[in-house]
Amino acid sequence: MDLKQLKIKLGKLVLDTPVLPASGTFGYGDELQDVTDYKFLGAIITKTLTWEQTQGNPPPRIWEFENGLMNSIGLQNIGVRCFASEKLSCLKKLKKPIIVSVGGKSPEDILKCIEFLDRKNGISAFELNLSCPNIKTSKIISEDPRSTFNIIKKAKKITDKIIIAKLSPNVRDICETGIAAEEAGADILCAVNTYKGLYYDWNNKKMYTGGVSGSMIFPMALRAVYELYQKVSIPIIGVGGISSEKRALEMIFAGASAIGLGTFLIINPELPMKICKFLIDYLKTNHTNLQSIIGLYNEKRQKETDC
Amino acid sequence: MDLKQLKIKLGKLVLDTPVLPASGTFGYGDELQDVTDYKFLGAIITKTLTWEQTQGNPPPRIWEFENGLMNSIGLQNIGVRCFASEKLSCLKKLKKPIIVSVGGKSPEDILKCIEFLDRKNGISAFELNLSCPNIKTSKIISEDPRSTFNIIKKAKKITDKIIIAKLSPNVRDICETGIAAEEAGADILCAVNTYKGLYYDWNNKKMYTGGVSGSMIFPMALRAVYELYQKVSIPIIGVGGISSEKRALEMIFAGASAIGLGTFLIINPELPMKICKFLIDYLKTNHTNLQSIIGLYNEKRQKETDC
Amino acid sequence: MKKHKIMQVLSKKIYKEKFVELFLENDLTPFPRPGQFLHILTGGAFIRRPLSIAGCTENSVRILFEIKGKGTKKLSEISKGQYLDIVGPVGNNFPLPDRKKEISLVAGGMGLAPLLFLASQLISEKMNFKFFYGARDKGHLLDFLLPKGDYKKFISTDDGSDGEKLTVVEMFERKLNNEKTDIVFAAGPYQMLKALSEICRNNNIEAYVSLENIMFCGLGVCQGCVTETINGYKRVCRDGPVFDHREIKWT
Amino acid sequence: MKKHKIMQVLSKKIYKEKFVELFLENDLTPFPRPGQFLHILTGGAFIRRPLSIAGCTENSVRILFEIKGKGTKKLSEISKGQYLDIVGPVGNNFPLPDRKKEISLVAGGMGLAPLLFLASQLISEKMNFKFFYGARDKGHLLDFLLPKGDYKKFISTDDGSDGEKLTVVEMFERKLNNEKTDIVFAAGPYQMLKALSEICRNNNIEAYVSLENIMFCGLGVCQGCVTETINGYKRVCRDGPVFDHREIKWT
Ligand SMILES: Cc1cc2nc3c(=O)[nH]c(=O)nc-3n(C[C@H](O)[C@H](O)[C@H](O)COP(=O)(O)OP(=O)(O)OC[C@H]3O[C@@H](n4cnc5c(N)ncnc54)[C@H](O)[C@@H]3O)c2cc1C
Ligand SMILES: Cc1cc2nc3c(=O)[nH]c(=O)nc-3n(C[C@H](O)[C@H](O)[C@H](O)COP(=O)(O)OP(=O)(O)OC[C@H]3O[C@@H](n4cnc5c(N)ncnc54)[C@H](O)[C@@H]3O)c2cc1C
Ligand SMILES: Cc1cc2nc3c(=O)[nH]c(=O)nc-3n(C[C@H](O)[C@H](O)[C@H](O)COP(=O)(O)O)c2cc1C
Ligand SMILES: Cc1cc2nc3c(=O)[nH]c(=O)nc-3n(C[C@H](O)[C@H](O)[C@H](O)COP(=O)(O)O)c2cc1C
Ligand code: FES
Ligand code: FES
Repeated sequence: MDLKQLKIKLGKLVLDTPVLPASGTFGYGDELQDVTDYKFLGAIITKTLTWEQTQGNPPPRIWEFENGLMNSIGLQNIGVRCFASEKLSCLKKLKKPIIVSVGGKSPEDILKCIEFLDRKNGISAFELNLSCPNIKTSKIISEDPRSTFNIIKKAKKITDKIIIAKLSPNVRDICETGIAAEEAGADILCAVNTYKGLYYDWNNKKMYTGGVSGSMIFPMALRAVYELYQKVSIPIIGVGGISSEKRALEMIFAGASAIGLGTFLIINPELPMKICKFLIDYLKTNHTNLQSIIGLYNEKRQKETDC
Repeated sequence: MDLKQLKIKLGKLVLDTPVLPASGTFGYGDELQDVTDYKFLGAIITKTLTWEQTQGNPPPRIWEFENGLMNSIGLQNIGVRCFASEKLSCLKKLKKPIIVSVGGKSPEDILKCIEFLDRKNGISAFELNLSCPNIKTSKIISEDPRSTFNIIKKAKKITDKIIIAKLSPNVRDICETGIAAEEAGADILCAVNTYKGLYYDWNNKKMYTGGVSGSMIFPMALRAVYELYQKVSIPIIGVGGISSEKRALEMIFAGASAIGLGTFLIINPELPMKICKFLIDYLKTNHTNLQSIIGLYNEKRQKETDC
Repeated sequence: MKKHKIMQVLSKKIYKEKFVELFLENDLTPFPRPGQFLHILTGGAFIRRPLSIAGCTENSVRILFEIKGKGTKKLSEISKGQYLDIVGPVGNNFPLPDRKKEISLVAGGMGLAPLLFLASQLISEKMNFKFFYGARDKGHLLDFLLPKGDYKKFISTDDGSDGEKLTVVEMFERKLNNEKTDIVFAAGPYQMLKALSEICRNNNIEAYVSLENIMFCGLGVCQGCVTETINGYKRVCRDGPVFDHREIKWT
Repeated sequence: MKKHKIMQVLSKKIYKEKFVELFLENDLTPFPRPGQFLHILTGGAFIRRPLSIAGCTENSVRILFEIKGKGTKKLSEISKGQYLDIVGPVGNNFPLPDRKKEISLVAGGMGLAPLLFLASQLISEKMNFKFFYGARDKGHLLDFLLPKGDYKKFISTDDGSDGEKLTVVEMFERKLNNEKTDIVFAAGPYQMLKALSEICRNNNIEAYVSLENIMFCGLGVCQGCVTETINGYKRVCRDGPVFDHREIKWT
């Protein structure tokens, strides 16, 4: 399989393939090497890191639906400093762009992470998790365009690295936050994080809140990317319910320059390989190239914003 | 089966059972008598009616997912006046509360419908469809708390009939619009309408937008009712992805006083009967009554708002 | 609850690997008429699948379908003795024609199914007719299912592997001079019906065509299956599936 | 790609209607150790299901499970010759004990599975041990699966329909005076392990228990399966499933 033709630039971020892991189902980045073939992944991404080590939410944390999953991990992670000292050097050996996802209970926490990590070598981009629905003590930043604008603006001041804004789908119109992020200087958008859901457990008679992912959210996630592509001109990483080669390509047709696999990276570790193969076949059969099919069937994209 | 114990009051609206059809999959109200047994339904509801007869969107209008459906009917209907002269009298013979769903391209259109129908006999309630995602020429009213407040306020001025506000789930926080509706005087909330989705058709290489319904939206719809129940004190009709007896009961546990069946009324016309049976068995086994289990496992409901 | 039924499979046959014939216990009320269909939960797809009634006796209902995708695939795996969740009979029917008219049935591909039922009805009514039937190729031709009787059969395949090497519409047109037709009953793919409609219009022939749209409810309540007509959008499941060809705005 | 495998079913047996034993072609690397498990796509549920490795040779891997819900139901329908999508071997393992210690294996219900593997290993290492095994009732007792060998077996059922009428933990406690134990390896329901832990703590017995939490990834990357320990939340799939009982904060 000749992967060369799958090389793609998202602004300054150059990826070997447009297939990325999504944050949170890929550990700190190097743990899935004996399960999925990293050759087919365009970058490494970490679980969202916070300034302090985070405990996360009490178990249970995972609930299952017919076609999806609900989680309430609550950002359990070792913290950026421990990450930098113990994990980062291993990641560099993988020779892929390293995207570090950062989050926290307040904008200040997130900015502190970026400031600290900005001095470290080997990181290509920061993904700002502005959209985790499972931190009970704070509002979701990307539910509000102003807050989104503010944090990105500040982040851009403290780092020259690429800034990816990961957006919440739990909004009236994702373009409002997408445009705010773009105007504040975000280099790339990542859409979407999980949908706010509820699960009732008949065994212990309890209701659990969490974030829904998996195939069931695909049509909504696809719509989010489709709407964004019509209104913003920075590249979009499309995430949400991608469960097959076809759905990966549909995401690209809707406007994604790259796609992220969360739930289905675990369910089907061969999916990155299959998507790459399918993409290559598609490009060949249709005598085209990857860049040309981004947003190909998003007819509403305004020509002016196409730059 | 002794249905008496399933009688429930949603404010002034008295229902024989808490199982309702949802608007749009029940025609004008009397068409499914040879398919589902009306005995198990608490009320009749119409497809959303508009002031003028509406053509609706060009076909195709229906797309299928593994666990759901996307539609873009675009409110095709015969218009309120034709409904009043041709259909209403038949509905009265069914001896059930008649809920007329009204909608339109502008608040004025909706109010005109109410004004006109208010003079007709036999209608118990108006459900204001403030949430149809498929009318391309207008914004969704219930995406905005102010607009929601305004239209309900006006509606309450022109009719004494019960007002149900049907809310969109495509918002940051459904409580914002739910509270606005309550403050404006809405008697009942209905949550939720469909989720904004996208479908790519590989045959003709086209993207279609529409509203997603069916089992795949259940966890999100359940969450919406759960959140609303904590913040409003008017009754809630829970709608969205109810596909089984258990899910109907979960919706009640989360805070719904009645439940609406859309997609699954078509897929399984026996579901109303099954839900009634399951409810009766549950009430008996647990020595309780319907009123007491509404919101039973919604632990967060504030005692103050409980009235 | 008359139209929602759980019906038992009495027998099953598979032809040429991808065509399935099922006989179901006839539990339907009212008694089905040619053109009507059943809306079936296949187990393989989220929504029901519409399949024409291909024949009906007091005891059994016949359906005949091609394995196309996930729904029909799963349906093809059912066995004798198992049960199907069905809504039906639904839809309108082919209007019973005047005895004095020259009748032609024109079937393309699986359009055969509803016309088999109509043919049987005409035979039992002792009415005369001609049957035009075309398929893609020999592997798709189910002419052995045509009911016995004293009527003319014209068979074609697109690639000439059996019968005449013509589309069924071309064949119908060519025979028009010798085989007079006043009224046509047709079923098959949209493009075929469209071409046939054009010919009927030009030759002033009455024609009723059965359309195949994607359906959700199959009951006329969701407005999901509409087709554009000169009288606005009409529901294929309830106002059709059979339409006067002149009513349809062909696209 | 070493731990994601498609493995063939070599044989299948069903015991007492609801217990299934599968032997799979052994394609696993590295060679599994007792306590480790396979994370299996069942076809009946959205996420994989963890099942302990109940035995392993050069050629085959054994799993043994009870039909509980949708996942195990579907898995029970697989036939010899078909393939399973597996991630494994995953998880840590029971630590190999010192020869000089008095070893007891304590299995409740399907906790039997991992301990069958451990028992075989101890037998082949020619180490001495005792096996305590309890089940709900006779219908749930699979004692005939215990490996042959020169070790003491103690069997109980909650209702006394076979063996002693005790829970396995009660039985273990009662025998403590006569049957000295320095170290315990246990698997079974949470409440059973909790009770056992208490006894071991009181009697100063070393104990390693295998926990059964709901798992998504099974690989340590999602933090979905954690249990609370004195060192914070730990992942049952990666830091476990085997834990020193003193580390766990029992709830
Ligand atoms: C009134 C009516 C009567 C019909 N009678 C017959 C018959 O007697 N024999 C027969 O073989 N076929 C008949 N069809 C067509 C049949 O319904 C479709 O072939 C079938 O629904 C395909 O389902 P699937 O899940 O196997 O295919 P899918 O996996 O859904 O897709 C395969 C193809 O079938 C099309 N399709 C999917 N759902 C429908 C639907 N609900 N209606 C129409 N097309 C669809 C898709 O666009 C796609 O191109 C009839 C259709 C209608 C509307
Ligand atoms: C490390 C480990 C090893 C195990 N080894 C064995 C074994 O060797 N033999 C055996 O019979 N069982 C074993 N189990 C338990 C087994 O995984 C569950 O019985 C099985 O997942 C139930 O799936 P289901 O779809 O049939 O049931 P479901 O329909 O999902 O539900 C039935 C019950 O099983 C519980 N359950 C569902 N998913 C899981 C899960 N992923 N993990 C644990 N419990 C779950 C549910 O809470 C519910 O109460 C093991 C569990 C773990 C964590
Ligand atoms: C178990 C789990 C943990 C997740 N953790 C994170 C996280 O730490 N940071 C983040 O930005 N997104 C997180 N997500 C969201 C995913 O990155 C992704 O946006 C979402 O799951 C939708 O994609 P999917 O349907 O492909 O999983 C998590 C998702 C899951 C299922
Ligand atoms: C085909 C179709 C048509 C619908 N039409 C309407 C409508 O006219 N008015 C309305 O308020 N909701 C309409 N809805 C939304 C449903 O009433 C319901 O809110 C939604 O489908 C979620 O419930 P469900 O998952 O049970 O279908 C429609 C839904 C479907 C599937
Ligand atoms: S399929 Fe619902 S109206 Fe025809
Ligand atoms: S199941 Fe993912 S960390 Fe254990």
